[in-house]
Amino acid sequence: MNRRHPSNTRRTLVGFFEDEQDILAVTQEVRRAGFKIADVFAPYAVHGLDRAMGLEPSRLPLVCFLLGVLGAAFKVWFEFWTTASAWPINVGGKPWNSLPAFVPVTFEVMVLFAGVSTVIAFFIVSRFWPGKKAFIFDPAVTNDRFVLVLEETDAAFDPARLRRLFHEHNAVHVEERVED
Amino acid sequence: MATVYSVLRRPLIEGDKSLSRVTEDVCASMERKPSALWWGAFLAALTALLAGVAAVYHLLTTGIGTWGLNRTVGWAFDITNFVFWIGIGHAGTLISAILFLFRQSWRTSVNRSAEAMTIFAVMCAGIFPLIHMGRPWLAFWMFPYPNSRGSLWINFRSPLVWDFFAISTYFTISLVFWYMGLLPDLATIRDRARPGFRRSITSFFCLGWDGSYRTWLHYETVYKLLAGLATPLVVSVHTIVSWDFATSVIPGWHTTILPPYFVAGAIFSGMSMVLTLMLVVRKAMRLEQYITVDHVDKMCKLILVTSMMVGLAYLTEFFTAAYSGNRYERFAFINRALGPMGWSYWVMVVCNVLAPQMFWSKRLRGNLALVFAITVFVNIGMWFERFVIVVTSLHRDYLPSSWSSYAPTSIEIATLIGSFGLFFSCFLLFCRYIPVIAISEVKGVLSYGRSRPGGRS
Amino acid sequence: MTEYWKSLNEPSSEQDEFPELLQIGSHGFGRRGFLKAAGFSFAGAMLAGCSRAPVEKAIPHLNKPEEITPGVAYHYASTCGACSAGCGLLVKVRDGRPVKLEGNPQHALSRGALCAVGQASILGLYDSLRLKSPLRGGTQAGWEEVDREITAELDAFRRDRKAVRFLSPAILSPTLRHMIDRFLQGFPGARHVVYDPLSCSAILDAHQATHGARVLPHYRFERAEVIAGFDADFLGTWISPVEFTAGYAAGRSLEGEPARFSYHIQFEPRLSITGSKADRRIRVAPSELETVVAHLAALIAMKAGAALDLGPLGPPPAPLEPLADRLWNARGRSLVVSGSQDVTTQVLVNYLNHTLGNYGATLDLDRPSAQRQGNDRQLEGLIGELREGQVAALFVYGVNPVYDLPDGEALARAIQKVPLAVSFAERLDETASVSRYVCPDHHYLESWGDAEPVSGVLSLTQPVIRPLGDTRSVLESLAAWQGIRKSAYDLSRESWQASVFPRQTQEKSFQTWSDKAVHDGCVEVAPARTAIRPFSMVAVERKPPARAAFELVLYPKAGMLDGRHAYNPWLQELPDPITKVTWDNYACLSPTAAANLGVSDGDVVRLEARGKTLELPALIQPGQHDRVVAIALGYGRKETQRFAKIGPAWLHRRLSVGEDGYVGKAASPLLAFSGSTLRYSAVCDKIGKTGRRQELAATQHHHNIHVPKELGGERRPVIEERTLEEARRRGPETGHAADLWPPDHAVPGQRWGMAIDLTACTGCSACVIACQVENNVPVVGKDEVRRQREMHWIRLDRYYSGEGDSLTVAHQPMLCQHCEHAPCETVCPVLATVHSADGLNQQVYNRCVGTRYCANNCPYKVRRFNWFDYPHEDKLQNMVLNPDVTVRSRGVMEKCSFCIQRIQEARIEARRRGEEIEDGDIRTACQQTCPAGAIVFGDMNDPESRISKLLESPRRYHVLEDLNVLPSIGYLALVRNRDT
Amino acid sequence: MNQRVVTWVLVVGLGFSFFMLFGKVGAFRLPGNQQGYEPVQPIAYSHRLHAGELQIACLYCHSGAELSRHAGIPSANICMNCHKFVTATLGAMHAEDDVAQKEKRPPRRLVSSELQKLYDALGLNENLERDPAKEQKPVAWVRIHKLPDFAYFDHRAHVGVGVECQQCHGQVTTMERMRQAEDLSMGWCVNCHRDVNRTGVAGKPVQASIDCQTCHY
Repeated sequence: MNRRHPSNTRRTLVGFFEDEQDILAVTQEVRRAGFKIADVFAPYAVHGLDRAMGLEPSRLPLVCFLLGVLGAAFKVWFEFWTTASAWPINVGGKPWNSLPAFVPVTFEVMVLFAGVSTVIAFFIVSRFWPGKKAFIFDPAVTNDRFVLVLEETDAAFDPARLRRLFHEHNAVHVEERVED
Repeated sequence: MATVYSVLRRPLIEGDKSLSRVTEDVCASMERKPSALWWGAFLAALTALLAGVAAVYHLLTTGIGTWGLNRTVGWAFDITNFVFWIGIGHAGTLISAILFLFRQSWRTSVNRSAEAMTIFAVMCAGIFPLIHMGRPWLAFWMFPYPNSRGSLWINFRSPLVWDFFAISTYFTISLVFWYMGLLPDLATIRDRARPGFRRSITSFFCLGWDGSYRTWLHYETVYKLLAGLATPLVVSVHTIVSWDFATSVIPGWHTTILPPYFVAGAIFSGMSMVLTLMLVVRKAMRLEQYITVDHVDKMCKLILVTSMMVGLAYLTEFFTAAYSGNRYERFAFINRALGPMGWSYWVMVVCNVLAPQMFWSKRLRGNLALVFAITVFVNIGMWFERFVIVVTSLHRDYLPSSWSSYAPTSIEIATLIGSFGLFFSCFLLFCRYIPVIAISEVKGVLSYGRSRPGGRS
Repeated sequence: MTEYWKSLNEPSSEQDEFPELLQIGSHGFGRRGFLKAAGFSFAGAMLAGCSRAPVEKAIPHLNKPEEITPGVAYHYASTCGACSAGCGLLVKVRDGRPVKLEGNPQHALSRGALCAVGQASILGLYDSLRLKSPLRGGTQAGWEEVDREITAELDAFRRDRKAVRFLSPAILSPTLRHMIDRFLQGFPGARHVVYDPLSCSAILDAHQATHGARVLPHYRFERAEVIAGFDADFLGTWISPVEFTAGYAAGRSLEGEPARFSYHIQFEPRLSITGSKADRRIRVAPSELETVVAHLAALIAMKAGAALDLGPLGPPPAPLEPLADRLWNARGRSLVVSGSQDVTTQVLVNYLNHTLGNYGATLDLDRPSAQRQGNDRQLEGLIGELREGQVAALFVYGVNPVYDLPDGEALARAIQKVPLAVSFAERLDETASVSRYVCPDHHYLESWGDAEPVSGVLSLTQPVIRPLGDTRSVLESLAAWQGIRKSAYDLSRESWQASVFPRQTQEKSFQTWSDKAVHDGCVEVAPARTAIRPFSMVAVERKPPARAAFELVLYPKAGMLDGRHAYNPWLQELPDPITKVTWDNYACLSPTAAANLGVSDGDVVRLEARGKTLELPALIQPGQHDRVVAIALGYGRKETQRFAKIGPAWLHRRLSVGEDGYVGKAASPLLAFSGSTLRYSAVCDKIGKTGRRQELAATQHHHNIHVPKELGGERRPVIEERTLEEARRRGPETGHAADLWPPDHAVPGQRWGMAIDLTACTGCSACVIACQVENNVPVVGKDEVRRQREMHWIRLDRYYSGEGDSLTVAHQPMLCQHCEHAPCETVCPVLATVHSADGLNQQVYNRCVGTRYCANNCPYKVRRFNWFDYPHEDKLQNMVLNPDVTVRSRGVMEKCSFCIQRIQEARIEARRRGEEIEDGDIRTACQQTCPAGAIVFGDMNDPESRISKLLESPRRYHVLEDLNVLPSIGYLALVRNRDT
Repeated sequence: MNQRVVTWVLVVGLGFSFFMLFGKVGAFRLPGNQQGYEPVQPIAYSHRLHAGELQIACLYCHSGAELSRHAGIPSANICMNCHKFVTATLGAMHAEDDVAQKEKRPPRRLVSSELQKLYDALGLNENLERDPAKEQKPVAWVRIHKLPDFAYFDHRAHVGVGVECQQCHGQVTTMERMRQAEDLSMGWCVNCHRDVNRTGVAGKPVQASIDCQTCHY
């Protein structure tokens, strides 16, 4: 993701690869070598890449769980309130509080809340909104290119060595970018 | 490049595709001009849709009396069609969610179109509960909103309310699920498209997808979560639909077996509808290498299994009726098979239980024309299953004095045709403007079944 | 809410979602008079471009009558004019409009009950096709000129002694009878010819022979312990069915003190209502009837040791001996009745009743009935005269000879030739349209009058609304032509003072007497003297029965009678109590006969009798004699043309009338005079299929209490039947099933419930119409009934079991059972049907969205759905709508509400008066009208109430009790006085 | 800051939808709500004057309220009970009397323009006697308080237990022209019925049913 700082310039080293195995390998090595991986771009979800990049697992399941529970709780309360408390009406002689009958709707509402809220949360964490202008390294990223982006943070950063590393893993193309 | 094929697993995608090739193949159909075949099909579907619209117009302006219903048979085509379409709608989520959770990677070639089908089917289904109301303009009363009637709420004990919530939830979740799956592919199209309408529209809808792996990580998680939610949902929806009948007091409706029976039936009909469509799509859109004979074979097996489940349900119903010692129950089922509407029962049995038995033979499973025919049969049979349950149970219930018969009017038939028109128009548009195969997912399983020694050498 | 004034053309905002009834303002008809009569009223008017609901005008009286409070219903006693039985009425008037007829409990004969026809007759008042002014040669004319011309011609006839004839049915009104006599006195040789469209002439002739007076005995079924009916449908259409049904039920009440149960055997060619109730029923062809009676007479004579020469008689049919024993043992407590038009048979019946000592006990000759006075011999004579053109002046009142009588065309031509043919018809019927003058009479609710149906029982008629048209009471017309200009009111009072007042002793002053009489509606006075000599047998000459392959029986239907009410859509749509067919007549054939002829329901058959042919759809009628084809009278009336387009209009609508534009076919051409009486049976020369089909509009399609043989054929325990012995023994108590749910719903106050006695119920269907009138139930038309979408809230399920002579019939009124655990309530998504605190199952029309789920889930299938907006264009007819009941719009469910509007009214009135609601204060429409008293409504929480007592009866059971929906309606098992 | 924008949009959106759901929806005016309806009447009759100043009891004119479902609009003859004598504003009539006394002549009858309409309606001549020549035409008042046709309201039941007229019709005694004070919605009815079951009416306990068929049948 392209976190840009308008104030100071940002130098990145970008390597383009063509194969799943290559990108996995190079990412691991770069990380072992202790360089800071800005991001990796891929046309599909390459398995194991998250471990290679050393990413934390997503915390979205938590959102899903909480909102699901919230939805269910709200619905149970609402159904009880409307049928047994706000205006109790004798329906077919059924008890005021017909809990079993409330289960189906409760379940549906739980799923609805959990599902929709998770997706919304996903949009928020990955800063998605309709019509957002995407930052594209290379249009082929959504087709058949894997891109590894390294940020030049400190003096230890050695472009030459990295270029070599990249080419060892059949990088099709390596370039340095300066943004301001 | 030298590729070694695994002896254990045949590749899911034939023809040794490269990543970009996949993109090409899938997007091709969207980028070339629509074929005459497509136009023909689309116009046909549109005509059917218009017929339905006309029928519904007459219905809304004149009254439910334009249907063949009567004091005894209060539901017939309307609810039959509703349950039928909802059933169809189940395959999509099943394939994309349940098979996903079961790590059935072969699903990737069909899940996109199956999900699309789900959405369109649920749309068709949703129409019927609405127009079957005597006063559809008051349908919003189904929703519990604060009102000036002191607030008068709704009856949460009514299966119809459950239905209302189930269907709307199911539709929303399916839509969201489908859209999620669509995001990366939209980005792909965006990046292929020349500047212009297509690019702007796709880049609007792909929400600025950039393929960053951090996004991919969240994306995968959400996809798993949705799959996890959709799986019980899909089961719950048809269970609730079945409760419309199971919670009633009408012999033939009031049976505890209905929920599993309905869910099995739904998967059954959905699968066969998917297969019907896929067989056409893979031919028409030259996707034989993505939707392979292997896929067809797997789905045929699923159909066979579900067909047996349904058949078992039919038998069990009769057993319970006979065993119950309840004279009304017993009569309901004898009447179902031998009564004035027995023919519909036998149509159902032949199409749903007997026809699919052919799938035992691998050779027949390979004969695509036959498979196509059988899947069509199954769809017909499943429509009649619902008809049998709804109508034959109602038309002769407790008091012989109010027994009656039922025959559809032209309006009802036109409405049914119209719903098919809607379904196919939507599906054809989908084939035209949206990748019918989940590009990114297929790419993910390209390597499946082949291993490459150390990349390019 | 007085919604009945709003206009139809309002936008349907959420407020106005029910189609409105009446916009009197825009309706010129009798507006002035009406606004005065009608109380506080709202005239709806649209305000163009108004964002709010349309502006309504409220137009109060200028000078409000003291005694009327707007919005309060008043009841006025009167007499039913729908047929010649003369039952008592209480007319419910709301804001100047009669809206409902109820029986008058103080009436000596009908005892507060009313039949279907009576209930429906109120619609005649609001019939927009009623004549609104006199006609001369078919064109409108003024009374003055009509009077001038008629009197002028009459004077001429008087001078040159021309024949003047007055044709009428049995006239119950002493005043009118007196007036006619006075009118005819002026003309030498003038004659008053009386005929009853449903003739009993033979009975009167027989009494002429045996008792020397042409009288009709007053039958007292309540006193009879053994009843032998010979083709007399006394519970259905014969003479005075309401009174007879009440008496019959009284004689068969197990709850009464002491419990009594008469034995009833019926000999008849077709299944009649009466036959359906009989303990033993034997099918007899019309031609055999006389023989059977003769056999019985011989047997009784033997027991009496009297000599009776009946010529050669074979061995008596099997069932007759036991019957003879029963009759003999019940001497003085038995009753033999026959509807036969054969004088010989009737003489034998008189002999039987005499020998059994029933005269003076179960037959009353001192207070004879005036409900039939027809003399068919005279009628035949008159027709002859007409044919030969000897009649100069013919006055036709209350009958429709051109339709009623055989070869009406000839009669029509004859009447056209009559120089002065005057009809008093209310509508332009077959006869009126060929008469030169039509001087329309008032509807009976518009006029003063009286009736003495049974000698000594005077029942009065008072107007309850200003005449809606420029019509005139026949009394006034006749008076006017004698140069007397008096109102019907004065004329009636004069005759009461002269001829009735003297016959009573309690009251001294005429004024107080007449006030009380008018208020009560019915007074008993000393009977008029009639010279009757003691019974003396006359020689009977018996001719051998003409045995034929098929015999024709023409019968009146309970709703349609002789067709005098054919204009009435309610009666047209009333399912026949036996066949359950509406909107048609048909040829009834026994299953065997149908099988032989190879016809099934709906096959059109052609039959020939008396040189006439008639084509009708066949209907297979169990329990009918195998050599009999039965056809209902009263159809194919001119006035049914109006029904061409009745019912909702939509793509596949079919018309309610046949190709000829009429509802059904006229059977009267097949009638004939024979042996001085009009015969309703004949030899059917030919009968066969035509190959065409005509689907009948029946409301019931499976008729048997058993399910079809091929599907198991087991009996549905819907009807509980007991023999008399079983019923006397205390039956098993029906235990209350266990309940899973907590008792959340206490019913502390009243808990409304109903008990329906299947033993009493005859299926006469009066309740159906009463409910229809009370609750604004729409008429849907033949096609919709054919599609099984009739709207009646209460239906009468009729079940058969057995066949032929062993056929048993059960009638079961089926209406909303107001279940405590109502399955309909649970499934309604929007709470449109829920339970009330007093145990009612409420249906809220304005909340209903019309999913029909409730109807599907109703085990009794008593819910009715508004498939369309049923037409309410006839604004005059809309005036009959009950202002206290919403008119339901398209797309909503409706059903029996236990007449909630009556419950509310009673409750509010009681509260206003500060009293408690007494048991019996609230009577549902169906209960109120039931001649048999089979329906009892009341508070089940009150241990003293009648219903609580009835529900403790060992006969009590609930329909589909095992569903544990806990219905609020208990049925009392059907008891028959037989051994099996 | 984009993310901030997104977050805000989402928050506001959710907040609004919740408000729509559970906020006071009753505050919005719904179709069919005629609250505040105050049409011009054919005769400018003042409830303030009659019911307020002169303190004429409501039931004197609306006598139906006790006996019938309708309170009823008084017929013209009720008006004439007073307006046989009172033909104009009291002040004007007194003034005329004084002048007449000074001038030693019988006072002339003054007739106010509004009352003239009443007399015309009854077809009266200048001496307030029925003039057969004149046609009688009932006064067409504009109806204000009306319920939908499927709701049956009964004045008896309410007046009987002592519900104040003002409770539903508002402070009539202050209204120059009659106005619909309450919205007459079902909620309004039901809530009152609920309350009186707890509080009772004028101290007396009452049971006001909230069954559907109390009003709908």
